[in-house]
Amino acid sequence: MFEFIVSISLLALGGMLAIVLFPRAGMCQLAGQICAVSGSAFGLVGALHVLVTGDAVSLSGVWQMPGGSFHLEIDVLSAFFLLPIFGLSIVTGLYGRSYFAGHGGVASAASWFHLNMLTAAMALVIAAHDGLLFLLAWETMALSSFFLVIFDDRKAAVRHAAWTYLVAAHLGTAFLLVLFVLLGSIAASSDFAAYGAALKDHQALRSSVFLLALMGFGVKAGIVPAHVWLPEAHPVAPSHASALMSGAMIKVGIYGLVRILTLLGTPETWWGWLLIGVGALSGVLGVLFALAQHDLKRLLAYHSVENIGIILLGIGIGVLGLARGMPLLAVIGFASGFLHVLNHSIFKGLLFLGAGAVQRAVHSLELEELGGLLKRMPWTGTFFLIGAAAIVGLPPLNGFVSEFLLLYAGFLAVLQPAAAVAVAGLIVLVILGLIGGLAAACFAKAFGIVFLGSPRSAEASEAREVARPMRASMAVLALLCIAIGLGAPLAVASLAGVVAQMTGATVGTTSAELAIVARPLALAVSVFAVLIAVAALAWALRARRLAVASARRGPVWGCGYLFPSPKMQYTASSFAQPLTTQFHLLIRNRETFVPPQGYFPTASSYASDSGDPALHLLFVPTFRWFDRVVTRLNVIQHGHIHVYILYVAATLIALLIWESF
Amino acid sequence: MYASQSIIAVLALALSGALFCLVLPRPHHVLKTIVGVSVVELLLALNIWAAVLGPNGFVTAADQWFYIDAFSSFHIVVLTLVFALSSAFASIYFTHEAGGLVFTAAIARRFGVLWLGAEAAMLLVLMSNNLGIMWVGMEATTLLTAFLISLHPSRLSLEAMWKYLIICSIGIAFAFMGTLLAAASIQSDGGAGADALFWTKLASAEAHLDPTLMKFAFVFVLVGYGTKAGLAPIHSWLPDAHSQAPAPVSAMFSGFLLNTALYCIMRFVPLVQHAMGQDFASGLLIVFGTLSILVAAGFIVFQRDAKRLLAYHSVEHMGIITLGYALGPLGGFAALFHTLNHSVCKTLAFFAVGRLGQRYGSHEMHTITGALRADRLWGVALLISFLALIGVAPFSIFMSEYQLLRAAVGASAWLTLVLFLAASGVVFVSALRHMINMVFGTASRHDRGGRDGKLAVPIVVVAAGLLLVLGVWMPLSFYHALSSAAAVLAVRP
Amino acid sequence: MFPLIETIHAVGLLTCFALLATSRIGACIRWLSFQGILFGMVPLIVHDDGLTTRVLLLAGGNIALKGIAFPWILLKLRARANYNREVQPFVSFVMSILCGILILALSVWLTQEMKPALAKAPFVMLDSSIFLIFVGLFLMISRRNALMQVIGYLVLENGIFVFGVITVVGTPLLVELGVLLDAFVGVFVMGIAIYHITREFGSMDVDRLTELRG
Amino acid sequence: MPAPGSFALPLCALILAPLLLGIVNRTKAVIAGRRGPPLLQPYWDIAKSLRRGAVYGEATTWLFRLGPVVGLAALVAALLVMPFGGLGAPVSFSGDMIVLVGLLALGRFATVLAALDTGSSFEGMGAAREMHFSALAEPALLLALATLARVTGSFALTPVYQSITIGAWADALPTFALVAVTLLIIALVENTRIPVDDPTTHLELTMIHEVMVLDHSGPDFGLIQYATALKLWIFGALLVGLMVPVRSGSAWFDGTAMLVGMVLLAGVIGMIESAMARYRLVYVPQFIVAAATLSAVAFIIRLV
Repeated sequence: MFEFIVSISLLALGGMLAIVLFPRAGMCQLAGQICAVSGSAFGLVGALHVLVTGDAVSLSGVWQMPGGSFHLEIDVLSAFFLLPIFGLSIVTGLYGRSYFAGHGGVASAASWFHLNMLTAAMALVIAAHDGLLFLLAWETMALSSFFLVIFDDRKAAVRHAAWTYLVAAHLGTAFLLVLFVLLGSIAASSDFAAYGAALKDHQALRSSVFLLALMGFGVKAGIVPAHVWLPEAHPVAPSHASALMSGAMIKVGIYGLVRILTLLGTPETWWGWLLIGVGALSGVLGVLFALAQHDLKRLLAYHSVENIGIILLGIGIGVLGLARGMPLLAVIGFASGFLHVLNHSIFKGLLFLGAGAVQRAVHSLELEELGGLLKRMPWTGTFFLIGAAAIVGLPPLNGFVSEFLLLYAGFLAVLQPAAAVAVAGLIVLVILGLIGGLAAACFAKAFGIVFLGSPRSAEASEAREVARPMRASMAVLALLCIAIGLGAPLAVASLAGVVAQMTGATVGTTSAELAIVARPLALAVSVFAVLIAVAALAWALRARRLAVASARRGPVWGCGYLFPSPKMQYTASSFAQPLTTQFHLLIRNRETFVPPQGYFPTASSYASDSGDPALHLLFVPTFRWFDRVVTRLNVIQHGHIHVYILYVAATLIALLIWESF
Repeated sequence: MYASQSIIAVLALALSGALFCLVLPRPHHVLKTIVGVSVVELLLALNIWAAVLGPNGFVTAADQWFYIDAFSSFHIVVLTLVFALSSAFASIYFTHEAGGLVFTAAIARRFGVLWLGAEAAMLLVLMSNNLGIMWVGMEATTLLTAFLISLHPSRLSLEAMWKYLIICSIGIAFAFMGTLLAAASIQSDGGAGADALFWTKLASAEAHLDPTLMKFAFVFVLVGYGTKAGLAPIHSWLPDAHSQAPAPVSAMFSGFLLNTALYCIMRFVPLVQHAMGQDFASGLLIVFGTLSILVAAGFIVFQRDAKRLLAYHSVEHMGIITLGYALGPLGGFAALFHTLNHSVCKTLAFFAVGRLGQRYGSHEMHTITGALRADRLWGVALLISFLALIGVAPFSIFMSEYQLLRAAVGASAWLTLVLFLAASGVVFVSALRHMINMVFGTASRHDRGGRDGKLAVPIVVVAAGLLLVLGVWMPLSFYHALSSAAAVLAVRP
Repeated sequence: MFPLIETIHAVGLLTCFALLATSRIGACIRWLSFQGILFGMVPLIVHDDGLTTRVLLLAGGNIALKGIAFPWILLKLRARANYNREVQPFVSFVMSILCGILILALSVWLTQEMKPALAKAPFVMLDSSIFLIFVGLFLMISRRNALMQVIGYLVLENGIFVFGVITVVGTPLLVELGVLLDAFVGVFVMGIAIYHITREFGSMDVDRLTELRG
Repeated sequence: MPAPGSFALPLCALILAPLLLGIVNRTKAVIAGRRGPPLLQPYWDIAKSLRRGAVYGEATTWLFRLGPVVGLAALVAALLVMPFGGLGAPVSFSGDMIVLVGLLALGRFATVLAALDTGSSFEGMGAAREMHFSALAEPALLLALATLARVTGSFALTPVYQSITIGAWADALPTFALVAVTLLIIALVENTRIPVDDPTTHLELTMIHEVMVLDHSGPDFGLIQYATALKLWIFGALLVGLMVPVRSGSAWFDGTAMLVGMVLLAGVIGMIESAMARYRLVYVPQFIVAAATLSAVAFIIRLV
């Protein structure tokens, strides 16, 4: 707990210093960075300590606020969720200073202040063990990230995005307010422990509590259709802030859901089904929308929706296992969910940092203006490639490990005689297969269009590799991707504690059950070893051949056309077109297609732009309708004083008559 | 100084200050005077508060004509605080009169007299034990503040002033009817006496109040003072008055005038509950509170003028406070807490809007953009006050609304809870959009000139600091003060 | 002495109907002053403990203000806008009278419930007081002219005054005087407001004041 | 740790894989009434390209060279978990199906990126189609495997295939039949054979796989050709292992039975190729989804 307090105070200090030192941009950048990194490092150490020893640390104090008490507690679950927060915060802190190089004093001061506040608030949310404290930290988190989103507030689109974001956050908070006030009223205390105890003898309330939690936290996590804020907010924030938000903040939503689940005791079967359904929806729609994007960061944001879906699938399987009394299924389901939380924060952070590097080098994230960057930014390109392969779930990287666990759980479920479980397992298998394929397509497009081929714009062709600290922070994450991929058995085994807290079983039995899946993983890793060996062999072979035989550069095959130009390359829209037309019903692509005409066709083009149906079919119409209806209220206040007097008289007479009866 | 003297001193100071303003030659003399007076008033009020929170829990003066308990003393403190802030701001605001308006010495004197006079009247309302005198004070506030609205007579300000004057006079007349009925209700069983209008008498346990008359009385009082408090559907005067009055006056209006009216209503509630049980009064309060919240939420959606927007916010928050009073002791606690938060927050918001209005030459929201870049101090003030206003943590309004929700769930008033959350959601969505467009973005055409003077920063720091501190930490003494004030409403002395 | 009260009651009702039916503002003002004097006399009659100075002061003050001072102010104001002496009703006079009858019925019905509680008060006066209140409201709602709104307000005041006199025995003099003072200042302030309005808008038609809406 | 003997299986896969392509081409030629190339022609082709020098497009990077290597390595690694009918794979563990799918995806991803690296619109086109179809084929394959798993009560490839006996067939005839059709279709799709794609077409605009590797030359192209053969072998083994439920227990007997089955499969593919025409690209997704549906039906049958 000591480390935690130190880290929070360091983060706060960093924010304050940044504000105080704003006249000197360099100084305040330095202060912000040092405090962010050191503070997060402290916090990380503390969290790891809890994870290793496995016993919770807590701190309670007096808090002068009725209906609340000051109670921080870091148990294994909290510690686990602190890892991505502090870990990513270290990396982004490293990254941020060079990313902000050249910004004015006020801008960088504000950004560092809010960045540190965001980290501190997230950490407090995770550590808070009291309803009111939790809400307070939760709102602070939303507010500080709001300021990060509206960082570039001169653009109208950014302002609109920030509005959308805070509205969504507040919508979620409304549900959470009801949730915690309700729990507080039945528990006559605002302490989480008391909640758990009270829920035991209010069985009737459990389902409504679960639904409230799912809605409240789901908005923050970005489940469909409450995901609309995500693709708006993440692209416009500074890239390392996007990394922090997408990598860590939406996980806080998952944490809340999981925390409530631990309080609820043995779940109902239909909760698991609901979670799986929501997860499937979010996963598939998320990746489909991503496929249709041509702004790199929007695309990544939609992938966050997809990955939240995968996480929910895992948790759903776990809940199903608990409800049906299948411990092994539950353990593996939760394990996959938790591991994916960690993995996603790693590779999504990496990808956003990569996108930030591209932004800084080319000053654009519009896919159709990029290309050929792997030649010009080899490091960034390689790291981004690793991140892409990881998020797609390709062996031998970390993404594959968590998806392996999930599919493993799916197969386990499929083998169960009970149809309810088997079908759930089948759904998980098919959905995950589909997601995997589509994600592969999407990142083939993203990486291929951005980094491969030849540049599609002058800026892209003059791109330079980014500063060393930015590269270093990406390298750290990339190495983590590989390490977890090849150290899969260890990674899975280390989940025992946190999974045990979910299932309520002892750590011993849980790790025994995890060992069941760790062994196959070990064999899988050995297969990957062979893979790498064969690849090296083949590479050496072709290298030797080419050493003897000639290797030269020439034009690519242009079907007889001798001077292919960058303009002739495949575009992102065309790459996605087969799939987007396939799922047109779902993603509402607005296509503009000018077909070639005549024997000697001159101008012809294909471009696609995707609107989010949740936005254009659900929210926007609702808001418009509401505006129309409400505006009718005008007639009440039309300025005629006589009628105003009439209101007073009418109210009086109405009341007199009403109470005379 | 003894509390009973300081009671007299508070009133005397306000009145003498008002008269003193008549003889001052220059505008800035007047402005300095009101600042000085109102600050001293604040200190005296704190002194009274401390005394009331002492052992016997109330202070009386002029044999029972003045009676101050925890409830009224809390309101007195809020009142003087709002006046101190607003006076300080007035001294900034009126030195930058824009749009061809001139703050001449004559206008300054009129302002000073009416301003301090209004403060005296409100203090009278809050301190008097006699419901009749309370009514007299209330009527006096109406008459005094009417000309503050049209300080610079113009078509619009006159229209607003006329509506305010007529509608509130009617309301106040009804309130007097209610007061008379209340007095009659104790006499109906022969218990006559010259002290029939004394609240302590009416509220005392042995007083027997006739339920029928009390019922009528409360209806008249509710509609009467409710008009002044701006409860829907009898709030029609409010947006006009707030939008046309000069910013400091608007701040004072929604910062405390409305609360004064609500205070009067709440003085009657214990009597009604004493006469005819819990439900009648709270039922009516819940209806009016919820209705106000809903109506205000609806109107906020399509406002164009920043000050009208704030006016409707006042309607909403008055509704919230009323709702709180109806929801039992915890609700009363929440309501009082909310009263302070709303007063501070709303005054700050009106300051910012007023000052920025002077910079941009209009209160139309689409002309005010990029406030942060046009005027950092007031831009930040606008940002903070709006965020607090729509209930974002870590500002104190979030906390008071949280307490309110607790009360609602405790009273298992589910429908109210849902309506409240829905309405505040609507308010959040639309008010946030307005705020973002005003505060952020590139600044539209505005006048850079005009130094704010050295009072500006302290005002903003005090108000914002209060909002922030109370949002994360409530001093124990403050907590006790609020609880005892809430207890006054439930338990009879 | 009850017949006397009956008479005052009846005449008071008639004055109200007269106000409802009159089209000239001047006439309305005169009816108002007559009504003021009429009801100003009520305290002299209903009290049961001799003619104390307090009662005299009360009656005198009321008669002086409502019978003389206010009508005088109103006439002065009317003189300013000499080009417009009509009350400009929204509701035709016939309709107004019909409404008056409805209002009478309503007020009688409402007072039924109070009467048992107010054993000692003379009931007829109770009726007329409530009736006055509602007629005042009706006048304010149904007449365009600013002066008529003031007149309506004063009728309403009369009603409340009567109610106070007959129900509440021994209101402190301080309170009574405060009430009178407020009434005086109120009319004074309204007068000044009308003065400004006529100057700005060139008429007393308050129905033109509709620029603030929404 | 697997017995050294069990590595014989991947070895002979590595040796025999190109033969399948030879058989396919030979069958087509015979049906078309030509003599056709010798059965061993694929070996010569691969050897020839391996000996050649290479030409690289201006835009290409190291990724272009890495693509074929990874593509081949992934398939070789996949062979480690592939049983051959009754003969167990050297490495077998529950979930090795997942590893198989993952490795196939890896190889595909590498090939596609290599294609995009050229910056030529032909390769881009091919890559888009490849990704499109495989995205649909992957869930179909998982569905088929899941059905087999539910029937046989295990989800490690070796035990699954070992428990597919005559008796099992008799027990679950419709399910196995439907799954077999699914696997056949997936095999055609993944190996881009007619009716999905025509490897021998000469019109780039209609190609899928071939157009992706258009600009590979020399050893890179050799590796690609070899990988193609291995891929056909793997999917063939998946299908034939199901179709030939000979589980006598004697490795030699089962092995020969499987080999015969593989040869037959190659012949069948050849016949299909000469009998059918290529689908229009827009029909291919329906083709795949239909396959998935068959497996879904098969699963539902086994649900109760």
